[in-house]
Amino acid sequence: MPASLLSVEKLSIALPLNSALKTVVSDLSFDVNTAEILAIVGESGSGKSMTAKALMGLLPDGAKTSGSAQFQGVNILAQTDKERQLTRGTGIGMIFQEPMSALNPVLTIGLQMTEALIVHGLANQREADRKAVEMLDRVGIPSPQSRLGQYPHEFSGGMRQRVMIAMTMLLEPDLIIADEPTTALDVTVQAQILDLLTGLVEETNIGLLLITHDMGVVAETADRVLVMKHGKGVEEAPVRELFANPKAAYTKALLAAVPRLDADIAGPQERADADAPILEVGNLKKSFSKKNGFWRSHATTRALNNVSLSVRQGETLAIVGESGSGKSTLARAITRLLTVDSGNVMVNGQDFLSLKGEALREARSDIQMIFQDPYSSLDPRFRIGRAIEEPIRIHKKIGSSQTRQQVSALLEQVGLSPDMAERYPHEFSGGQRQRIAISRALACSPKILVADEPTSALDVSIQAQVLDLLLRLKKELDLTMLFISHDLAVVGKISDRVAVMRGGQILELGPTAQILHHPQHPYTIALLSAAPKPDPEKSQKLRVELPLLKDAGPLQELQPGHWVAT
Amino acid sequence: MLSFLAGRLTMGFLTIFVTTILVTLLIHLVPGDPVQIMYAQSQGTTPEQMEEVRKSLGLDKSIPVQYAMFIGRLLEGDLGNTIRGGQPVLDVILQRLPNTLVLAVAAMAIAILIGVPIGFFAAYKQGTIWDVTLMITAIAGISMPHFWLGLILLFYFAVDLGWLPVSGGGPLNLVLPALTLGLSNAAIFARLTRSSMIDVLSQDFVQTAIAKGLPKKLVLRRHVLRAGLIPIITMMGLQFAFMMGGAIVVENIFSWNGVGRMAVEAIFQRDYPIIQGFILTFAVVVVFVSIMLDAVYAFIDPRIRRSQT
Amino acid sequence: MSGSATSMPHRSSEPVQAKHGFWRRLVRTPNGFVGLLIVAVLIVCAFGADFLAPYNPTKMGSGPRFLPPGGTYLLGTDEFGRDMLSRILYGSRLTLLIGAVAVGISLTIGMLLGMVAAYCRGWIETVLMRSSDILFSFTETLIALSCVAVLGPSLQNAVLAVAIAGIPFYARTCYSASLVEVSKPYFEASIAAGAGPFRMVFHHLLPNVLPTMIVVATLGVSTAILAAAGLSFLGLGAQPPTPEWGYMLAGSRDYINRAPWLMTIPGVAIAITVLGFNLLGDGFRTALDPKERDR
Amino acid sequence: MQKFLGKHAICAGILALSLGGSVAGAGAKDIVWARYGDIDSLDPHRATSTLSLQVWSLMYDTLLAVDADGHPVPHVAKSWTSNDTGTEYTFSLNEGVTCHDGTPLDANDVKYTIDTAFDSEKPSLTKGSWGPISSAEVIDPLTVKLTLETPFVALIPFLADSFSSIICDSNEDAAGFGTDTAIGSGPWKLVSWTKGDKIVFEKNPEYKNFGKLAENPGAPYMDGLIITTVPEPQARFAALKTGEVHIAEPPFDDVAAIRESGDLQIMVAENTGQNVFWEFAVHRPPFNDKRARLAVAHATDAAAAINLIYGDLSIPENCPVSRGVFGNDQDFCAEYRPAYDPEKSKELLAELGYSESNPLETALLVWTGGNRQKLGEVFQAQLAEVGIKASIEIMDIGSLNARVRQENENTEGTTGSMDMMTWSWYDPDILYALWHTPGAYRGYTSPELDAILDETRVLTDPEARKAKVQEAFKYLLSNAIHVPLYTPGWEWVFAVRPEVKNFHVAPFVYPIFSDIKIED
Repeated sequence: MPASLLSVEKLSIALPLNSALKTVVSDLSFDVNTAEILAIVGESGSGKSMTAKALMGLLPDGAKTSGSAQFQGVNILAQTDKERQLTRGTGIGMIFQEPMSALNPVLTIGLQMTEALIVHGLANQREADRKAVEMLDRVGIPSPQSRLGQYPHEFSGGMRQRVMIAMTMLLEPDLIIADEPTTALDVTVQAQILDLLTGLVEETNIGLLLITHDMGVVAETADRVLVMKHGKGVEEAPVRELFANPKAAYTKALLAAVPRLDADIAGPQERADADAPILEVGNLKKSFSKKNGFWRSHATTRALNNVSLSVRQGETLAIVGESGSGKSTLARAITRLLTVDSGNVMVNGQDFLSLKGEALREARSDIQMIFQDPYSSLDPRFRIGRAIEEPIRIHKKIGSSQTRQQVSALLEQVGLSPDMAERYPHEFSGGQRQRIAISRALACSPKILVADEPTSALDVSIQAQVLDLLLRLKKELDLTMLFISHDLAVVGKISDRVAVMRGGQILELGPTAQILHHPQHPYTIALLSAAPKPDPEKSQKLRVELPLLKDAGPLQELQPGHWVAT
Repeated sequence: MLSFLAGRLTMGFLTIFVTTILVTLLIHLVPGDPVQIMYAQSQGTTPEQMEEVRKSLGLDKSIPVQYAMFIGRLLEGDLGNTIRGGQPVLDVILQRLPNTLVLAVAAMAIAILIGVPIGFFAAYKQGTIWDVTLMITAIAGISMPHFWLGLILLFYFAVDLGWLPVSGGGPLNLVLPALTLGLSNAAIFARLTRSSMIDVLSQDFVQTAIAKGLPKKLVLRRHVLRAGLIPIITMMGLQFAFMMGGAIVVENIFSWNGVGRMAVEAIFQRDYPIIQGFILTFAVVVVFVSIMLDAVYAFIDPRIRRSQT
Repeated sequence: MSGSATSMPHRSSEPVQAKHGFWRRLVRTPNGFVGLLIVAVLIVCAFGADFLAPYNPTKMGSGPRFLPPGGTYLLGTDEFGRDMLSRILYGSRLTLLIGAVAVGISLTIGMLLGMVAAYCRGWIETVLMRSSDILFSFTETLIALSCVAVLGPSLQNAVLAVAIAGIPFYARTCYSASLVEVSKPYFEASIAAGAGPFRMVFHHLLPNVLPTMIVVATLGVSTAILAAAGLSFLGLGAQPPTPEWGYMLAGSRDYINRAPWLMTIPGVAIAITVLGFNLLGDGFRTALDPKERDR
Repeated sequence: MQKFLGKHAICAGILALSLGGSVAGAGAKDIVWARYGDIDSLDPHRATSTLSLQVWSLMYDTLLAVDADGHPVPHVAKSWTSNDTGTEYTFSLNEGVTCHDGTPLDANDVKYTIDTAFDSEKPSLTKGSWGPISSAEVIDPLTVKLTLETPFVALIPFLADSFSSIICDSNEDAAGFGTDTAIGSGPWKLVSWTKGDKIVFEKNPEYKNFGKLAENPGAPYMDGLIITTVPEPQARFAALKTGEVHIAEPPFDDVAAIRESGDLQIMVAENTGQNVFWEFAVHRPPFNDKRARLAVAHATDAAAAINLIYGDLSIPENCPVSRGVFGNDQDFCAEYRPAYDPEKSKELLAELGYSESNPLETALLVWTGGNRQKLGEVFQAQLAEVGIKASIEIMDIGSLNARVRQENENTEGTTGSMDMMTWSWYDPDILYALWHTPGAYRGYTSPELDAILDETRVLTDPEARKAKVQEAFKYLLSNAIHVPLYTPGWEWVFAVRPEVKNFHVAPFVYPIFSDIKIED
């Protein structure tokens, strides 16, 4: 066993809540060694972030800690603020989740990077500048010299996280705590940042405490793993051992819930009645102009650039892409929640986009939507029974007792009890709320369901349940589904066909198995290679370089049903 | 930044444009015959002369034509003549405007110098008895009517104690009105600063700065104060407008010879050309100040200064 | 840009809980408690003036002139021997009425404009919000003054002026509160379910912006009371013998040497009333939004 | 000031530094007079307010002046003659009167003044008061002849009032006459006018006084005169106490205390000509009925009301023109003026069908300032005693004039309108302006009254005119058209610092500063 860099013993944390203390972490013990990456993994509310904050001394006022955390022979939990100040940065550095907000927007990168060096007396301004340039170079920021004078908003999200890492590394800490450092980033950027972090750990022999909720990230980066649940350590093991042979029931359940890219794919269900497409989207175009002050600026972004696709009855088509790819715009355009510049959407052979007034409202019942955030998906002032019956009231003129029966049936359908109809949304958990949102979407018996990242705000175990529910409902009700997601593994579990989008265009479209196992477009290939695989045995450190964003040519059919942009 | 400022400038012009329209319409909204009301104190005015006046004001023409006439005269710097005394309105206003501006600026300075440090301190001591006490004081300050506070200050400091002169336009006369106007606005600034600072204190970058091992004072001074002051600067334009509005009341109490006192007198005297001129002047000053502050804001906030479009 | 797709559910404000919890939270905040107390006392004074007031507030010679506070005439008498306590009590009725009517008018119109602008978007939004921005930059005092200049001085006109002057503020506040709601998925879900404009605005938007607007309106009552009292003080509002506090204050200036309480009492009354509504508004804010608790 | 500076020098120094200004104060040899408002114009043809008139009287001269009783006496004009029909007046002027720019004041200046008053493009606001003058003729530099279309006996008293201030013809070429510059020939010479704030005068060393009510035959003793505007009565009072100001109107309520303490002198102007009276909208109910007007008149106890508000500073007035004005006779008027008699008032109201449940409702318009709103409140309470419900509306004098005329022109409706009207004039000819068809306010007129008033203008014999004037009084009083309340009513009380000697006020509230000596 190498010498332990940080040794946490029986750490408990209690936070003030309504003039009482609520324990969020209890009796947690773990070690971090030099040149080692320890991942703490857990779902929301597991206390993993609070642990990180406690170690940095960043807990909110009034929080109480007990236990000890020996860092280089000193119990940092018992330190005074002044003493901690000396350890912070130079002893333990920290990287935060949101690179956007973790950097001060009104100070230059150069100042923010060098100020701590100067305060700690490690360098004068000139040396500090030189070191900063070196470090920026090292983390892969091009032309670093000129960027010292720039402000955070002039960097992209990934670049900002690199700056953050460089800033932390500059102080040459012995331990870095990274709290969900890639959660806010796209998968392709996430892969780069994770590679950078693991590379730095190898080169400099520092210890890294990585806080994450993503088993894929754990598998790809960690040496050892600590699984947390409700503030307690559930299991601690070397990464391969944990994945190969999880001991705790919770770990097993967690691993089982993680969708895998290499899992069996149902494949397109060839139906006997290969009817005409129920949804046809033709040449949709939409651009947003950024409003700046009073004038409309001419700088426009094309969110949808000639998008066409069609979906057949009972089919699930997944739209996959990174942020800014236009996938959500497409969903909102199809459901007419925003107006497109041109193009058409045919629902059941009827031009949905040209409808107006009463006819439009009538037709809306055919195509319903589920949203990402279950918290805001429901009107907080409506009892859920009222929320679910609203579409029924709008569309069907039936008696109130019948309506009530229908609401009960809908609730049962999504696995909730009918007597919950009298409750308000805030009385439910996230997963339950998403179930309610689904039942509301089903209330007016739609033919098409558009689900915009319906599970990405949920913990992985809940995600699995919701995906199962959607699969079941689709079969039971013969629903047609448009499933928007950034997560290829989730898509593999639920969809028949996949369309890959980037820059407002579809780059590749085909049966799910084809896309996931035999991708053709370089972007799809890069996307797949960047996705973290929740299996340390298979984790490949070899990435495929992301192709440059450019206007793609028209789609060509390589194999039957598999289209790729030229 | 340029397009940001161009946008603000356009908005400013639009404001003034709309004001000119409202000001032209003002006289038509007056119940009764405005000319008769305006010349009520003149016994020598015959109906023919009233007709003349009506013509010279363009009241016999259609509203668009009147508006064109008004703009035409405005561009020549002619705001018409006062009803009482027949003075050029522009002269009357320009002679007093500096007084109001001095008052508003002095009050603003007091409000900022008192309010911002208190707000900053309360945010820093958030949740403590200091914070609670200061904020309750601030609410009490906001609740204090200007006119009452002004009278109390006037009677106590000027009349009873005789420490300060009660009339005239000298610097010493400025003390009480500026204090009256400044104190209640200081309370507003204190609240604003506090919530802005608390916002900033909860930002991740403050945690980053602490995690880097920076001393608390440096974090507060460099990271919190700078970022926290930006929203306050954006609020200053509006606050200045409120100062100008508050000056109307305060000037009347302290015999401060500004446009606010002039306006109230004009309302009593139904001297519409002065009222029109006053509203227009107010708009121009408010627009000008807010554009200036927007420029400062655009310069201070790098997110705007260094934006591409 | 942070990938919206992957961001964890952030602090979303927990919606308002049942009414019971709301009032309990309100009285638990020091501001809310004191504010509620003051406003409750005011309401009692206003409604009970007929029973509580020992004398006719406008009757001259109810007692000797310039009697200092204490004794039979608890708050003393004014220059005409009218009982100050009775005048203050009836004044509270007037003050609350002024606040309620002015805020009622500006809140109703302002909310309607704000909600319509947020719901309709497009040019309607631009026109409505730009014009209210313009008016807002004029400040309430100037708008109120201009209105009185046109309408002529009287209490009704002053209230109307204050009401008109308040519209841009409520429109703006309601607009930004509505924008937040309009962009939430539940709103879009209802549109997608085929709900019409009326249902969207009055069933979904209105109940959700109402708490915010109640907070703003409570604070707004204090602004309106101050503004109306200011106009009366300048002589542009209430006319004699109305026991309006601003007017009483203005009329007592001449007697500062002889009877300083004549100026002190209405001033304190205005300040306490305004303080009460400010505190109550602050308390409402805290009680309605736990996130705001520390603001 | 001195004491103050010593005590708070540091504070003052900082402020002066930070504001870059100097501490403004009155020089040792300047008189400072504070008033509640500013003048409207320096041009005597462009304003009518008492505030303006008082200032004109200091910087301009008039052909005639008044003596202590208010009778016209020679001033710039050393004598005058008129023809028998009273249509031609010839004035011979004193020699040696000079304008502030050094030019002599002669007949040309008088002609210039009259010509501008009758300028067809921009006539004087007081054109009507000048009478039917058809021409002004320069006979020689010291003789000027005025020709009238019809006789107008009020011309002589008019020429003694500052409305007829002689404007030096050198003003014709001056840019900004009336707003920035003004050349007169009075004892005080304009230095500057900061609108809304103060007017600064220096003494006119060339001044010669022929007839004005000052003992000083020449230039004022003090170097300068500053007239500042301080609207707040208590602020004026404070400034008086600290010595910032020498002369100012005190808060009425503090007059008793001031007198008692003896710190300041209280001066009350006499023969002000000011008349405060009830005036009614007579072309619609209820005040088209004489009984309703009488009910109001009988219900008002002016003596009690003014005693409450002004103490002994003001006195009840029985005649439609006040003391000091031709024709005033308290005993004569008392016979016809409806006396305070609430029982009689109630009877009249009952006769008209009013009762407690159906009160006579009326608006009561009051001119703002000078505690008149308080007085209005007292009258309101008195009227309430007999069952008249009056709602007070306070407004500026200009608005009041317009509103009263509007009310008179409005013949619809059943809600009454009455007002506490205020007029000051040096001659009963004011009654002609007010009550002769069509009437300044389009108010009460009748052929009978017109005939009486016509004669008051042409009767050159004083006794005959006096009889006619009193006939008009009788008509107005017994019909309750013009119900006099009290006199004086505005800007007539002066508190004077003890070191200020020889300040006095001429009839029609013209303060005189020429005699003032300020002791150290």
